[in-house]
Amino acid sequence: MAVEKVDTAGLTDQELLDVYYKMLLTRALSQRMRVLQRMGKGTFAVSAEGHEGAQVGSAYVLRPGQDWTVPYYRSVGVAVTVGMTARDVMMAFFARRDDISSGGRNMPNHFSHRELRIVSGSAPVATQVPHAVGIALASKLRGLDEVTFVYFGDGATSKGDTHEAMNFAGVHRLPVVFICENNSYAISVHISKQMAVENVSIRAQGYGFPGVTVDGNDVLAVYRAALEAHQRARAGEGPTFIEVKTYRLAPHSSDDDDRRYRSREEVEAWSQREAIVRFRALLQELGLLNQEKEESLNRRVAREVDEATDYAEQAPPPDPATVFRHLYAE
Amino acid sequence: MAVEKVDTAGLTDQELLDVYYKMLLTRALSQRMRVLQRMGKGTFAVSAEGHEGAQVGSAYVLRPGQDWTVPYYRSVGVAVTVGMTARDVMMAFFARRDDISSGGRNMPNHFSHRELRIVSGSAPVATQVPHAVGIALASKLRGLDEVTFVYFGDGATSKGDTHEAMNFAGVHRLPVVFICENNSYAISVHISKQMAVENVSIRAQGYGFPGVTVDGNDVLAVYRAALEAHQRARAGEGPTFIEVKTYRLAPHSSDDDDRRYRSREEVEAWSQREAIVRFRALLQELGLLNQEKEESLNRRVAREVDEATDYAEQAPPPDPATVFRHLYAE
Amino acid sequence: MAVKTLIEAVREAMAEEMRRDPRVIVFGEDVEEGGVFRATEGFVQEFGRERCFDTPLAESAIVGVAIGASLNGLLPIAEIQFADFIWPAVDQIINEAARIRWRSNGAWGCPIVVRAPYGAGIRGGPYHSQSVESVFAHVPGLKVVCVASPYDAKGLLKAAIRDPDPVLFFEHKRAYRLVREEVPEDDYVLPLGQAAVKREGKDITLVSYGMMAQHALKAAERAAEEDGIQVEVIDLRTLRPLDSETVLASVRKTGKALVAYEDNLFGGYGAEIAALIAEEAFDYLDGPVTRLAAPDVPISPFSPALEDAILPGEENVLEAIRRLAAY
Amino acid sequence: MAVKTLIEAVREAMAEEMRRDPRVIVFGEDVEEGGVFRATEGFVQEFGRERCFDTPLAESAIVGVAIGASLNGLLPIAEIQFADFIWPAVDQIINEAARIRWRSNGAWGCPIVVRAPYGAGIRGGPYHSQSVESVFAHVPGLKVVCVASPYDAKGLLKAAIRDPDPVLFFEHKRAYRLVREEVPEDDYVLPLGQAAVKREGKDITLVSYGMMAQHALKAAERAAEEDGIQVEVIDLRTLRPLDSETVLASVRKTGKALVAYEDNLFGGYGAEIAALIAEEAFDYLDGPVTRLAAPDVPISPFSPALEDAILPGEENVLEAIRRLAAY
Ligand SMILES: Cc1ncc(C[n+]2csc(CCOP(=O)(O)OP(=O)(O)O)c2C)c(N)n1
Ligand SMILES: Cc1ncc(C[n+]2csc(CCOP(=O)(O)OP(=O)(O)O)c2C)c(N)n1
Ligand SMILES: [Mg+2]
Ligand SMILES: [Mg+2]
Repeated sequence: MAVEKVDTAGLTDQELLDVYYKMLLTRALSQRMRVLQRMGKGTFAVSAEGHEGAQVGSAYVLRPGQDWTVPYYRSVGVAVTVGMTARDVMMAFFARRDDISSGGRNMPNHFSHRELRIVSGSAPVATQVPHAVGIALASKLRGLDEVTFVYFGDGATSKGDTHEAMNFAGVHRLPVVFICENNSYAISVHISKQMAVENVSIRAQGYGFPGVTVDGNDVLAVYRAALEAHQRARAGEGPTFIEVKTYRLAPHSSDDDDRRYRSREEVEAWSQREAIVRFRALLQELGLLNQEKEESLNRRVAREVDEATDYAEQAPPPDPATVFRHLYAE
Repeated sequence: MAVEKVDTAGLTDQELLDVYYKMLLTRALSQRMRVLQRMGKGTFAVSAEGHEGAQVGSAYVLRPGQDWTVPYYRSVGVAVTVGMTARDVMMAFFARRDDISSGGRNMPNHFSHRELRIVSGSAPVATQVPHAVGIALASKLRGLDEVTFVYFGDGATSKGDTHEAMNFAGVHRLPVVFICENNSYAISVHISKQMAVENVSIRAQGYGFPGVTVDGNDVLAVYRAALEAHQRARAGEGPTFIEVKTYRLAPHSSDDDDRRYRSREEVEAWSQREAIVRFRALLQELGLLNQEKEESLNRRVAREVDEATDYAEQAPPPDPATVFRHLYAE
Repeated sequence: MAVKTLIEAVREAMAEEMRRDPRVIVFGEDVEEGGVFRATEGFVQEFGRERCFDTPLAESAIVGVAIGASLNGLLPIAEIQFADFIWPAVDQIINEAARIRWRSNGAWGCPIVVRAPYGAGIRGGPYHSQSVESVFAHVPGLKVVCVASPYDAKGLLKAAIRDPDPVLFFEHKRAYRLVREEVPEDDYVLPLGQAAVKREGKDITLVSYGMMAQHALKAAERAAEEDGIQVEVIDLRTLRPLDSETVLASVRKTGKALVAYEDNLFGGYGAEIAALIAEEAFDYLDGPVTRLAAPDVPISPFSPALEDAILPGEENVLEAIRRLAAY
Repeated sequence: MAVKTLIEAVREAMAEEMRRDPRVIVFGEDVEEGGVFRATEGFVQEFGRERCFDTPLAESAIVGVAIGASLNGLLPIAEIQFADFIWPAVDQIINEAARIRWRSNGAWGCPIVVRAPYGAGIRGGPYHSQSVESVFAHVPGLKVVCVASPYDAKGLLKAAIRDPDPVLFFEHKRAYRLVREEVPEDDYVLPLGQAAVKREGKDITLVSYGMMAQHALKAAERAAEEDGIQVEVIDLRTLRPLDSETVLASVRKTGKALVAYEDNLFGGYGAEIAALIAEEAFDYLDGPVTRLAAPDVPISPFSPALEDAILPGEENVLEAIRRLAAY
């Protein structure tokens, strides 16, 4: 009976399972990169573990190749949801010649894919936010049915660029959605030293558009909020700010030791209620997932990640002679 | 009877008249600089006409030499309220050697006075806002009973620096008061193209401290809001944002022709209800001002401005050989 | 051919390009009203507020939004009201605009133009007078133009707008109304990266750009008349990519090089020119590679007495020519 | 005397100054926890969170707030986590910190230190590898230090903290744990603005700084051993104010100058050194003023294969020495 009341946000059974699969893939890719880095097979890894609900739930709304995605370095789940493959992710991890994101020039996780309209980003925090606003400005001026989603963390809310961009979008009522993955930390800096508010979504009011805070451990709640924002944008009603409360289960990056600043109890508590665990329970409750199905999904994901890792590991590095290319248009 | 009910914010009769005098002085200095510039006696003038209520009303709260003032280029009324003289203002206008603000190095109206704790500013909009926060940080860390008031326009609210600084102040609960003189224009850009909100003071909520909007044509309302903010700061309760709705009655600067973007009707309507007119009526109502007193005040102001102009006009320019001095500590 | 001022040439170049290509838009502070220097006068009337519009007062967003719009099919011209106010946008310019094509291995491109009035001599004080070109000319991935000549400005601005990469276009504000010259009405484009030999000479190569190139030309005329010294004056026009061939060929001919710029001497753009000459034309040099630039204090003090004391002009160039010729 | 790494020297300098003067505070991102390079390890324990504290992620505010705090009696050290992220703070550094004393005619001063790890070679990609010194070394009102030597770092950082003017202090991050040398325990201060002749020689003057000065020293040793070329190696240490006397005296002695830096060649800091030599030591030159630097592409590509292709090191310096010696 309880099952009947579950709001699945209009997603079909197939889609619900697809969401789950993408969450698992995000998790597995993140874990694999961390492991490979520790094995010395790569110099740098960033993990999206814990952010799967925030990332897959929101990006699932996007129309690949039509809408625009402006990710940040943690956006593994966004990238795979919009259509990047496990191979694409691993090719970047290994900095390979044929890495579609950057040909090994940018760090891993700096996803870019022109056909999918995933925009190349940098490492400096928040510089992508005005880009998203500019893309949305062009969509509006050109009269195109396009929505731009831009992703960033709680730390990024402190930057001037985030402010300037959100204000610009508010003034021009642009079809852009600001998605803040609030995981309570900017590397080691706790949110209490980042902002003096409970919910940073309140800032949207100061720019004249709605801001909402959603539970990132509830992937469908995230999806619903993103869908509503997407619809508002398409309807010409302007931007929305979505704060997704989440948590990263791994250190900030392979350069970080989070035991310096987070108690293991805190991490443990969050991992009890994280989005994958919770969504799995829901899917079971809905009768969409049994042990067999779960195992088969896990096998599929593991196979994909294995295959992608092998492929990328053996792929050639960039040719040094090409380093001078593409500085300017050719 | 009505008179009895006027809330004079605890100011004595003498102080009320002093406020009025400073408003008149601000007006007269602004006008004189505009006239002198048109006569070719200076190359640049910025006027505070219309902003007297916002400036004198707020700065009257400050304890000169103890509290800190971080002004902007329009802050004639702030400067004279904190203690700069008509001469100081005119010496800067004429870019004289003994100009206390900068010795003729900075533009006019870029007030600085170390003893009065009026901090030297630049022309780039909003860069002074983090300085004010840093000053307040030092006050707090050093345990000093000091409050910092920082001034800026509506245009400045769009800058990243304003955001970053207000957020910083909120997180550290610093004794700083942000005073936005919202005159609806940033040069020719109307407020509707600057922000998508009615009252920009709403943004303070997003930084975890109170924001209020007051009528800049009511000098006592401004004073009350500033006093309350000052008390909060001293009590360790952190920052306040005060938006003062006002209007500039003159063009942006001597380089601007505001007829290109503002109707004369709009200017006329505002000049009917501007702060000096309104405060004069109140003082008359209170029996503090009659025609004689008014004329004597006006004569005093005119004399001061005349004397200051004559003095500054005849004062020597800086010696070219000194231009290399003070680049570094000597 | 009509004689035009620099600001007219700039306005004409933008208007022609906007007529030619609907993807071209212009935005910044006060541009709807015509801009503080009147560069966009009449644009709202002709092109509407969809193609010429005011932004909030936020330079980092102005450039950042331009970058984004350029990724989605537009050709934005972002106006920074004074070059002195470009600093908040440096992160967007250096970390983003300059690197997006390279870092995406050619997948994305950033065809923006950032226009800004620069330079001193208008009693603007230390915040309406700066020369900022050296910072940007140093950055791989950017193109940088500095102009004071109306003819060059029109042709180069059109090239900048059509260029597929980010171009910083600095117009010397003192020249806006001061420098006049014949400017064709028609559509001509001057290639980026080509210096102009504005005067031929056999004795000294004088490399300059912007307003200093104007001073240089006048000083060269006087050196010829008064001293019989034949100075070859090169106006670089584009600072990046640099037309090093024109510079080196001239120095190999004259054997003496004078580099003149308005910015502070130390670490200014002219240092690169001097270094290039000292390395690549060493065998041809008959005298020290000489630089003339502003001394190392903020440009400019507001006081006329102080500004005149530091700002290099025709007289200083002439003096430097004479000194080098006598070497 | 104990052998210490660069990061230890940096930490020691700050800790000693904080013990010595209660006005010294340090803030930035992640400094409470010890900093991403561990420069402030143990500071919270020793000095408390009042004197070592985390800020919101906002570089312009970090510098702007430091400026304000310095106006009100403190001596702030502002940490920028990587030099690549200093660009948003450039406006505060150039328009504010550098000018406040001058523009107030000496009334105000700005005794801040902005520390940032810079430089490539750690597989950091294009956003954790940049050399940014040339931009700041150009600005009157600033002082700029670049170090890779632990000994120099300690003495110069202490000088920077005590200096009454704004100092940008760039530490080469590759050197943090790589370069070790004897560092006195006691309180020594090295004056800003003095270059160090790290090796004497009569054949070639090699001017460098930062990590390249370390490569230069090794290359010079090899040139002596393998080719009998005696290279005089000057580590500038302070880029502004420049110790031009030491540079020029050396070139006047050797007659040949090689300038080596890690940044992009075009318009990099070394251009100023080359230009200075070409003008002031012209009569003494027996060969072209030669520069060795990174080619003009973003520093660095993340791929090791690509980074190694562009980053200049010991081998490249040695090659340049040989080429210049043979001239
Ligand atoms: C402008 C800038 N400053 C500092 C850094 C170093 N840095 C990288 S990630 C990071 C924390 C970002 O935190 P947040 O925005 O909350 O995102 P999260 O990593 O938690 O998802 C910092 C300080 C940077 N990349 N850019
Ligand atoms: C960073 C920056 N950009 C642009 C300018 C040019 N400018 C000077 S004042 C001004 C408008 C400021 O408006 P506002 O903040 O509302 O103050 P008001 O002059 O109305 O009092 C502009 C755009 C500047 N000084 N600084
Ligand atoms: Mg975070
Ligand atoms: Mg205004």
